[in-house]
Amino acid sequence: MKRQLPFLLVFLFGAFMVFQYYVPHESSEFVYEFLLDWVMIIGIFALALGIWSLYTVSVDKIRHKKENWAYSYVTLIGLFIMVVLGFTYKVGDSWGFYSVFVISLMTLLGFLIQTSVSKDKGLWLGLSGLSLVVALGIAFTDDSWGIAFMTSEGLSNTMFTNFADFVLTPILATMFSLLAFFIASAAYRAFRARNILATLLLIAAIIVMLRFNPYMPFGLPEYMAKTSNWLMNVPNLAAQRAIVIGIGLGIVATSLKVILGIERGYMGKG
Amino acid sequence: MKVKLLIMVVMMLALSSFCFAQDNATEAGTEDTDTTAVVESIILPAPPGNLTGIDKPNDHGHAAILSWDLSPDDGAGENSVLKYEIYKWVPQLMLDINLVRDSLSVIQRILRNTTSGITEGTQADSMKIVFEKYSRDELFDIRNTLIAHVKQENTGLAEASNSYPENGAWLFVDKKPSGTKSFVHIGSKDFKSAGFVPDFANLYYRVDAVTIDGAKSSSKVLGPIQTSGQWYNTYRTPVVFSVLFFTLLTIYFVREARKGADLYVRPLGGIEAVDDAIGRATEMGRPILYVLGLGSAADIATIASFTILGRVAKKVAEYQTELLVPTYDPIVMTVAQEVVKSAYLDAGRPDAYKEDTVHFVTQSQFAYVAAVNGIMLRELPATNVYMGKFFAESLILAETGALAGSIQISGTDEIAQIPFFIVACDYTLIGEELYAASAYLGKEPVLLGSLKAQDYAKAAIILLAVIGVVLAQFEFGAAFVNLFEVAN
Amino acid sequence: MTEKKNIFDKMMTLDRRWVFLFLIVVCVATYAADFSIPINTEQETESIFNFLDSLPPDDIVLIAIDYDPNNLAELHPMTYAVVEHLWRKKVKVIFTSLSQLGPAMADQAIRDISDSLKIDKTYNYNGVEHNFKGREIVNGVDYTFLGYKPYYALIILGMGQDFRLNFPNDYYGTPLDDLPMMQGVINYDQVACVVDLSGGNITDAWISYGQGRFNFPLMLGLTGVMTAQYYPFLGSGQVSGIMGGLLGAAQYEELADNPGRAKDGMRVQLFAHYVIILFIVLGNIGYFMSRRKNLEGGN
Amino acid sequence: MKKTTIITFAVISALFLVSWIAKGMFTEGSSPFLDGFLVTLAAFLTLAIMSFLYKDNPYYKFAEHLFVGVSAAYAMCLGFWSTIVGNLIPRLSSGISEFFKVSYIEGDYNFIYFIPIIFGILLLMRLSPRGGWLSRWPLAFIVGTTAGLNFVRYLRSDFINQVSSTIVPLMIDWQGFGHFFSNLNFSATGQLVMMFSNLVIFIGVTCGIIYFYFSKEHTGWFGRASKIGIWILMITFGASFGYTVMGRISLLVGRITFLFRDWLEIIS
Repeated sequence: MKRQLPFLLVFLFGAFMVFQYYVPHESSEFVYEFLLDWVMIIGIFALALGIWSLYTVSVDKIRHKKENWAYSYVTLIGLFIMVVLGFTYKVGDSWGFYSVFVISLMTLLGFLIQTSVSKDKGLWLGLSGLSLVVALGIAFTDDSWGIAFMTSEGLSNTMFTNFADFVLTPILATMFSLLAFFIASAAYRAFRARNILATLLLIAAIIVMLRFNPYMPFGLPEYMAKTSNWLMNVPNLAAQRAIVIGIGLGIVATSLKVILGIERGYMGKG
Repeated sequence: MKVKLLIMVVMMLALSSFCFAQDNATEAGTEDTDTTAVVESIILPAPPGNLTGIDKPNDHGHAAILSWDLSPDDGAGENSVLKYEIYKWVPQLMLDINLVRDSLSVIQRILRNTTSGITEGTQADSMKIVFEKYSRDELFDIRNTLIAHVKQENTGLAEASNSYPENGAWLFVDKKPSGTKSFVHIGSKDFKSAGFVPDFANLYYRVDAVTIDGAKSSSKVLGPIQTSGQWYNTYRTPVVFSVLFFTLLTIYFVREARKGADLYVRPLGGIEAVDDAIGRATEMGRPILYVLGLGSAADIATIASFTILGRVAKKVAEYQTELLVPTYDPIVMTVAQEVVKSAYLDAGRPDAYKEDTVHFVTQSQFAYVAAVNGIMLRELPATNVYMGKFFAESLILAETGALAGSIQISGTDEIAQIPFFIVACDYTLIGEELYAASAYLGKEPVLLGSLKAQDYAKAAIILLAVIGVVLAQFEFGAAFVNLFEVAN
Repeated sequence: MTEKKNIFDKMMTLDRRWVFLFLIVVCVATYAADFSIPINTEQETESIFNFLDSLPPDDIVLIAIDYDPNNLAELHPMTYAVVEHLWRKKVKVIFTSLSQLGPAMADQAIRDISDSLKIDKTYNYNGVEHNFKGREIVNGVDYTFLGYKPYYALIILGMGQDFRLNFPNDYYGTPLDDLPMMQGVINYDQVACVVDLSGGNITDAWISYGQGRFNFPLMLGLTGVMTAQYYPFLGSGQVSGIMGGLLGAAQYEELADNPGRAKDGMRVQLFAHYVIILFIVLGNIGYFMSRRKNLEGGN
Repeated sequence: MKKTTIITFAVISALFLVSWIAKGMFTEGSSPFLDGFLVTLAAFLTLAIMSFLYKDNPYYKFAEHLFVGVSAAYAMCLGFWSTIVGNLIPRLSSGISEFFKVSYIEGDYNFIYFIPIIFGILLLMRLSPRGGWLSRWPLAFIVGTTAGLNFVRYLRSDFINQVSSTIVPLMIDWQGFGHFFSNLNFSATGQLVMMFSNLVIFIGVTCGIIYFYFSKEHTGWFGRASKIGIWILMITFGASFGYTVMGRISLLVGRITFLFRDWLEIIS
């Protein structure tokens, strides 16, 4: 029962989605939209599991003083400060008590981590109790903060957007730009005319890369541009289509195997 | 009590601004022509002829297809037609409901603090002034009552439309450039929306030919027609046949395989390398890194990757090597934990399984890459396996892995990323090979059976394409090609 | 391997950090340095340039800035190059922007280009030196900006009848009839040609509703990925010229001898490509030489 | 810690401190020192990530760990507010909706929305040692739904539709041999090149599919066709690799612009 029921569910929902595809009627659409919503909602619950996993792995590193354990503090601080900023906002212009509130929450979390990793539990527990009191004190007595986000005042939590704009975006863009370097090093390392396949790869890449090179004699540049256009439009189209057909059939076959319960590897051994 | 009173106010407001609304309705279509310089003599264009309409087939209802003959003055004759305007007749009840709908949207904007876009002096503005006097709690109540009211009134629409042409008005629907001969009016299915078109109610349409001067002449009125949803989409019949074809083929070959038929599978370089790579890792005493990519558990590439992960994990458990599986998607993490755990169980070493073998990193593409890069350079895995869905990060991962000196095996169905894996990895499974690999690794006859079915489907495609190419040289070939067009 | 590494072995196994360093140095240097690279012009761009260059002063060209900020990197350089060329030649321009997010961006571009017209410049193209005095570009005299209206197919059709139909006032609210350059300008008949710069399917509307019905010369500036799919229209003569992506813009700048953003971008691109090709070649020389040595050693 | 590490750290901190102060002094705005700090921080993180190209180092480790923490929380906050608050709560009860300042969406079937919550809680049962098996139910739901979805949709888009698009006319505008040879030209839009291209497409697709044939040995004519298939695949991969270079360099130019123009302000 424990093992078979999930596969029965897979079959039922899978078969339903196949039938649903042929029924344009509103009621079928209605159920379809429900199901898609559910998948998203379950995903958020799973995200909580993920965050928990990130937290335990980091704390575990600190506790056992594994290599580079100190950096786990950076991860945890980044994680918690974003969560706090994402769920609260300051009312009005004054930073005053709001920043104390955020800081006391952060120290609370820091002390709690210390409590779980350190031997001297009493001291850290006491300290976290203290910061909890401070945070609660501000939370109940001061009205300089609120818990809302979708409303226009929550969106203007400057520190949340600042973190997104000045920490997330630059790192993301820089990671992305590393591709320029790696594309160069990959080309250098791998484009060797070892055999016929590697040679074809190499020649096609060089023709396309030279498509706008002006320093060539005998009207070669124009020829290069035309050839690379042709390469991108004709053989490329053919190869893409062949791959798409293959992938499509692979997806279809795997989906079918999943629905029929033939393929069970994704849930451990069935 | 208060709420009842408010409904009255809204309805009063609705009635008082009714004339205003009606003006709005008829003028909506002409907003860009009414500014035209006055022309002394207006010559009316010939009206479009032969207006016909049907319920849009194979849909969820609420939509109709109209078609007409071009006005004789469109592209010929006086050549004066600029556009066609489509109008729909609606009963008075619909106009009333529309007013309530408008007030609902105003309330919504007040609740969301987005009233800044409302221009002064409009109907919405006067509604805003009325509603802003109430507290949020009251507004929520008003809103709920109004929605219930709209819902209640909507049930009467079908009957109300029987009164045509009395008790109603023409509403502007859309405009189309000259030369257009048909129009699909897709109404909303949401009764709270202004574009709502009720099913099983009589609908009346007319089409006006409009000249540059704004002179217009109307076609004959079409109607009544009714819309409805269908229970079977006939456009998709080819898909039914291919589903049947493919399912039967798969089931047949799986049965054959179960009976013990000998099925050949051509060797796949990347997959044969996996076993060697695990052995190598054991010799070197270094871990194996398995990356499932950015796909969610819903992506079939990820599901195929789970099967491969299961095989790798089992081997790893047997050889007593370390396995690292950082994941991007929390659900993928959950599934991967199941897979690895049961693989260790199968290998008879459940004690060696650690909960953090499979761990979550973050759900941000490049943060995930940064972390995996870090793992590669610090743990120095002997082998990196990338299987699943990959995007721009493919090359960053593969190059960093090469820098760390790992053997790299990859497989993805993202066509744009295959070139980078081919260039930077030692072995690459191209597209479909990834799916085949999961069957191949299992060496289970049932899985191999479905590979056989896939191959027959490919043979069918080639056969049909060859026939099609030959037929395409002749006039009647088009009919054959049309067999494979799925309209919607 | 005990034998000493010779230069070819080194070429083959160069530390990739040298590749990285070389690439970043070349990119920064070409980005910062101010020099010009030759661009090979293609016929598709030349035909646009030659047509626009042959226009006498006071002719009118309609430029449709139909892209939004997403495609700014590729299409903005075209706007700058084409408009500056036209204004230097004292050709008047009518701008439209039929993409929703376009008008503010187009307005900014028009102001920018107006500023650059204040300086004297000498261009040298087609073997002739052209001296242009700096002058003030005046709204309503040198250009009219009509702005944005929804339903682009209808707008394109409507402008074939009368610009005033959809745009009684210009973008800044002035009635068209009050603008000096619009006196007597009714519809496409008074316009020498239309240049559509677009990153989406508005181009299709210009081809079928605009050129197809009113038969004016139509020239396109497209994003790199779109270009190939519009070549058939060039063959059939519906389109008189195409500029494709950053490369097309750079070609126009080259033809007009007016290096700008596109050529700056192409400069970095070209040299970065060279660096990569250079390293591929190095790797291959090393590979072949050391393989030959190994074969000889084997014998 | 080694002495050199400490010195490097001191020098780098000093440099960025100077940058912060200088930026704070020379930028205008309501809070120049905050803005200066943020731009300096962004520049520091940019350089920290780039330093990875030289080798793994503490600055990269710092940026990486910060990035992981901040992005995980960012994804969670956005997910919570857009999906749970935006999508789920308005359908549960008007009281909770009011608390989160979203408007309650009335519907007859809202009770169904308790099912994903139950599924979600079942998923969280993983954390308990006993109830772990329950977490397979929501997984089964997700996998089943999407497998059904993929099955029909890919069958249509990648199987049926591909057949029709592979059918290309090989003889374009064919008006007999005489007409063909008298109008022979080699331009890209000419009849000859178009016919050749269509032939390449047809053969390419066919041989490509044959390459992906698993259950037949690739020998004889079948092997030769499969070889042509992999050749065409390789040419394509080479070409698209070469084509991508341009876009990747633009990304780098974007970062160079940030460093030299927005941060250092040495290039205008």
